[in-house]
Amino acid sequence: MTVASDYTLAELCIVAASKAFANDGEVLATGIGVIPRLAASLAMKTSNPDLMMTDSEAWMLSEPNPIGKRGDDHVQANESWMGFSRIFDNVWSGRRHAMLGPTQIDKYGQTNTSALGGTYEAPKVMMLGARGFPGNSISHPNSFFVPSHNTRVFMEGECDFVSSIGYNPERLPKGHSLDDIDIRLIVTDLCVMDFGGPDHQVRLVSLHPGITAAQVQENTAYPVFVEGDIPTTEAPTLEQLAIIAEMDPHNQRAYQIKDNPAGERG
Amino acid sequence: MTVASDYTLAELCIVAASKAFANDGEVLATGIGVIPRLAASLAMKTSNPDLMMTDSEAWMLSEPNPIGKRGDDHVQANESWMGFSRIFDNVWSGRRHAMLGPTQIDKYGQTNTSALGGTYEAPKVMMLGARGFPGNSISHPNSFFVPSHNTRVFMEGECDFVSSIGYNPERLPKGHSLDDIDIRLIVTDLCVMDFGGPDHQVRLVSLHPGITAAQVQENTAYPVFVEGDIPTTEAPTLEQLAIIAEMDPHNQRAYQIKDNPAGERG
Amino acid sequence: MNKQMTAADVVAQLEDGMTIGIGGWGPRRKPMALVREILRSDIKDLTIVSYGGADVGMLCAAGKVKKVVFAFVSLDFIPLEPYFRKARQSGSIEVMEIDEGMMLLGLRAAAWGVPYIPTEVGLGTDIVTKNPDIKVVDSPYDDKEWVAMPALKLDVSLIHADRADDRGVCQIAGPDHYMDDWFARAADKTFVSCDEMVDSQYFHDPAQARLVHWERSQTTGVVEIAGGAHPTSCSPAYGFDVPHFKAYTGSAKEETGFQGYLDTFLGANEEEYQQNVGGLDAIRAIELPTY
Amino acid sequence: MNKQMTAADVVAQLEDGMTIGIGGWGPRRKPMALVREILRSDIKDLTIVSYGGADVGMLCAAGKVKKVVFAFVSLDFIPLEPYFRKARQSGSIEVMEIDEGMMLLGLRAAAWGVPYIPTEVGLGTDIVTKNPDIKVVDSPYDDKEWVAMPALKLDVSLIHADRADDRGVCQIAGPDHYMDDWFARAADKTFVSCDEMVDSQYFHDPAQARLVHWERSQTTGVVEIAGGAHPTSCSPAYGFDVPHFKAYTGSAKEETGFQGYLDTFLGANEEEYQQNVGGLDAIRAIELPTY
Repeated sequence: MTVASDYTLAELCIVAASKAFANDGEVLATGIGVIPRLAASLAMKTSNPDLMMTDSEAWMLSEPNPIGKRGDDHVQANESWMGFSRIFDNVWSGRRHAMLGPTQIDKYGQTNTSALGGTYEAPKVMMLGARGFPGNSISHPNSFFVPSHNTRVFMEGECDFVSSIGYNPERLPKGHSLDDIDIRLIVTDLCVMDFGGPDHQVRLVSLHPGITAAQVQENTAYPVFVEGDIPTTEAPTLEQLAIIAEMDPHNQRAYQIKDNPAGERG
Repeated sequence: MTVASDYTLAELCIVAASKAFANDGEVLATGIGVIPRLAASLAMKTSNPDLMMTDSEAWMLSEPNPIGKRGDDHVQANESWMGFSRIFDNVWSGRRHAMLGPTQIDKYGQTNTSALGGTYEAPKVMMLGARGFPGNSISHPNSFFVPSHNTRVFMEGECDFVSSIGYNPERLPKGHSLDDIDIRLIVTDLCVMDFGGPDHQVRLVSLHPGITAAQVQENTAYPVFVEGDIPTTEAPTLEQLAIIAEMDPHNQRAYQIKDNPAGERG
Repeated sequence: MNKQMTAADVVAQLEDGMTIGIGGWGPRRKPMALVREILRSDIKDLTIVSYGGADVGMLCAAGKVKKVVFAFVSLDFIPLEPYFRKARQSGSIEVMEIDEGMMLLGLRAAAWGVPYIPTEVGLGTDIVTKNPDIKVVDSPYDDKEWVAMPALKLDVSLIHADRADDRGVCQIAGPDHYMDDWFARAADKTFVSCDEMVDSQYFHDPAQARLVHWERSQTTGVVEIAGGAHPTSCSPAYGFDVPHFKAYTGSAKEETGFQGYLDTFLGANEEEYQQNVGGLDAIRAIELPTY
Repeated sequence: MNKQMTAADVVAQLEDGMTIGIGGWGPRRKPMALVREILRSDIKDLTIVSYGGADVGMLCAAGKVKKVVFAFVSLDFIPLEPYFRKARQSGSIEVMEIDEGMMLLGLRAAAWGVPYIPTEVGLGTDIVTKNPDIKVVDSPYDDKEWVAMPALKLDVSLIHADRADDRGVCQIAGPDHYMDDWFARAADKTFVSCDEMVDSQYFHDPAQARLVHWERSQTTGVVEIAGGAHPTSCSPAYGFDVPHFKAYTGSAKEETGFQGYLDTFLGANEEEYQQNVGGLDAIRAIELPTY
């Protein structure tokens, strides 16, 4: 395992995000978007071969599919039918870990994928809708990927529309505990965070090379818990880069973070 | 359509029972046992081609299967998968009509398929269990076939265990009306009855050839409503007998009523 | 019973104010020819229940919609449906915004004839605060509260299938039938457009019958419209039409707006529509997407 | 993760007092080899949830059962299961007698992590009067009362499949998987015996993968036992053993009773059992029933 000296920030994020799945055991890993999907694929091919992934359509796979057009000789490694209706049997079983990119993430870890500004009846900006966020957030672990860490995403106050439950005591349902909610990693273009601070406060886990804790705090509208020396996010190994390249032969990862910066900055 | 002069009581019952399905429209007809199944098959092939039937395993058929071993050249006319789990989607939709043979039928039309005598904790005779009777009875129309009309089946008092809901005001669930319950025909070796008497009293609809209303009453432990001249159950036509023979090539119908009597008795 | 009919026959059975479920998912296997026939009609005030795509967007843009029950409205590769956004942002439609799985539960509850199914989904989110009609209930078996996802009873469902016979046996041959079986079961009447009418014998093969996901008793009428899912996909027959969706999305930024889109494409009937989009052969030639 | 194990390994994971779901239906595709391994063990006080056949009868006869959750216990062609009858008639077991569909709802509720699913099934019958633990609830959406069918949470499910790979991908190739997918999903641990272990590549063919009805994450262990469903059927491989079931039923009328049956057939392990019933080839030669 040789650490790479030359890698992109996207690749760094993929490797960092893949750690979210390393200790999951046998769960359905759902990575929405190129970087989360590559993160799940990398985990399945390295740290956690028990992971389950779909083809993003109707089949569970025993080997992840590379992203984008695949050659005619590609044999998709189906292992069971997994139409969208059956996904929910997995969601509700809790045996799933999703990594998604919400538009807003507030200090409680609540997210918004639905509507910004205005009123709920006539929002200023209508987005996707709640999608599966309400169910994901209360049923199983979730991680987030944010390609541009800024105070519009990590915003002041509470989300305009709360699509997913977080560590907000005021919204805690009867009979539930905040510990029932399981937000894992937040991987951004600046750092890795989690909600392991005091009282489920957001916490800095590692800083990407060349990034400072001050930069993270500056781009986060609420206090980030920083304790002790914050390690640098681990650089990819050559082996990891090779697998990423294999899983992303058309280099779609180059288009996920603005200007596709190198992994080592500053 | 030529009326047959020579037919068995079983065949008479099949034809009489098939009338239960004639005006059902497009519903799943489930006939449990040889005579109910042949009744449904006959209806599907004559009076109601829109009926749906299964192969008693996992397929819905566009043509009913003959009973018993079929030749190697038999092509089963599947039209959709219908595993047992999917049956309940049909039951609960109400688009089904079942014809079954319970062990007890009380004056309310409640039936028992579960336990006789003793206590519920230790019944004198344990039978099948409630099976699907609770769901059938509250979800869709039901008819009954009784091969031996006697006062053990049509018994005094209330069923020892009530497997299916009937016209018993004391058990009527909140928000329901007795008219929600839809018991259709009761075909026995003596007669055809329904629950069309006053206040859902059991009513004599037709008498099999050679049977009197007094015989029916004598073999029923509760009063049977008899109004006006009771017609004689219609004899099968030659066409009907031919279809029955086609659907029952091994003559299993000959073993359904004790001693396989002729249709015209007395 | 021969259930074959025309798209016009289907729309003749719709009424203002109905609740209509639409099968498919985003840009995938939507009964778009039936949607277009609604666009050509004077039907209005519809409540639409859908895993929404351009079906929802077009009906909103055409002023047919009073309310949308949705978890998302998206064209997938174009994440935000342009005309649904406009309708939401102008406040011109009511909404019941729920989770994808809650919609499935609501359809199942309707199919099973029960008033609701309990779920924890929605708790702690604005799903419960923005939908006062969705009740939270106690359980007799624990001390938690549960969302009572109400039955989504549909007057009509519209679905696109690959094949059907004239008695209403419908086959979805693609890898996923989405929630279409539940849309069919949740509705009083279900109308199905299909790419191909086949003889009933087609389904005698168990491998074909396995792909029939609801019973013919749930199908009210079938309409043969080859290519009828365009511009959405009908896997494995054809993909969704990326350039067409781009033109559709682009029209929302032009002054002529949706009317301009309609003028260019809709036509007086499906034949004209298909001519306007390049013909049936062109539809059938659209490559399947790679995910 | 290699999940292959032996029947003895499976029974080693069972504990007195557990609630165990058993897949199959009456005399069809029951994990009988695993049931036999329980018969050979000292496990007791089990609560069994089953669309019951000889699995339930044998466990009752062997004194393993505290309670049965059932809608029926039957051998189909022999309608009344002899040893379940004896157990019921002697009052030696507790029961929760429900409707077939209620059991399905209870398994689904457990699979979905909800406390109950409302249904009208059971209203007006002795299902509700004889089961005080099953509550009747009001709905927030109407004025009716509804049976709150409680989740049937299972500690363990036992299932027999046609094929599995060593990671726990299980295939039921017969026309009906009954409710086995829900048994697998409702249980904390699911152990599956199968007629044949196959390589994972076997499932790459979509036609084969379609017949995999739950995910490997729901499978805890797999045991290869060719003929392991005997004397029940494993369609399309073999039918149920009519003479054997007649001997089994007959034993209940003999003085030696169930012990006589065990002495004749059970053996110290599955190899001995199969020798006692004529060998694996004889099992595989049993004709499928015609319904």
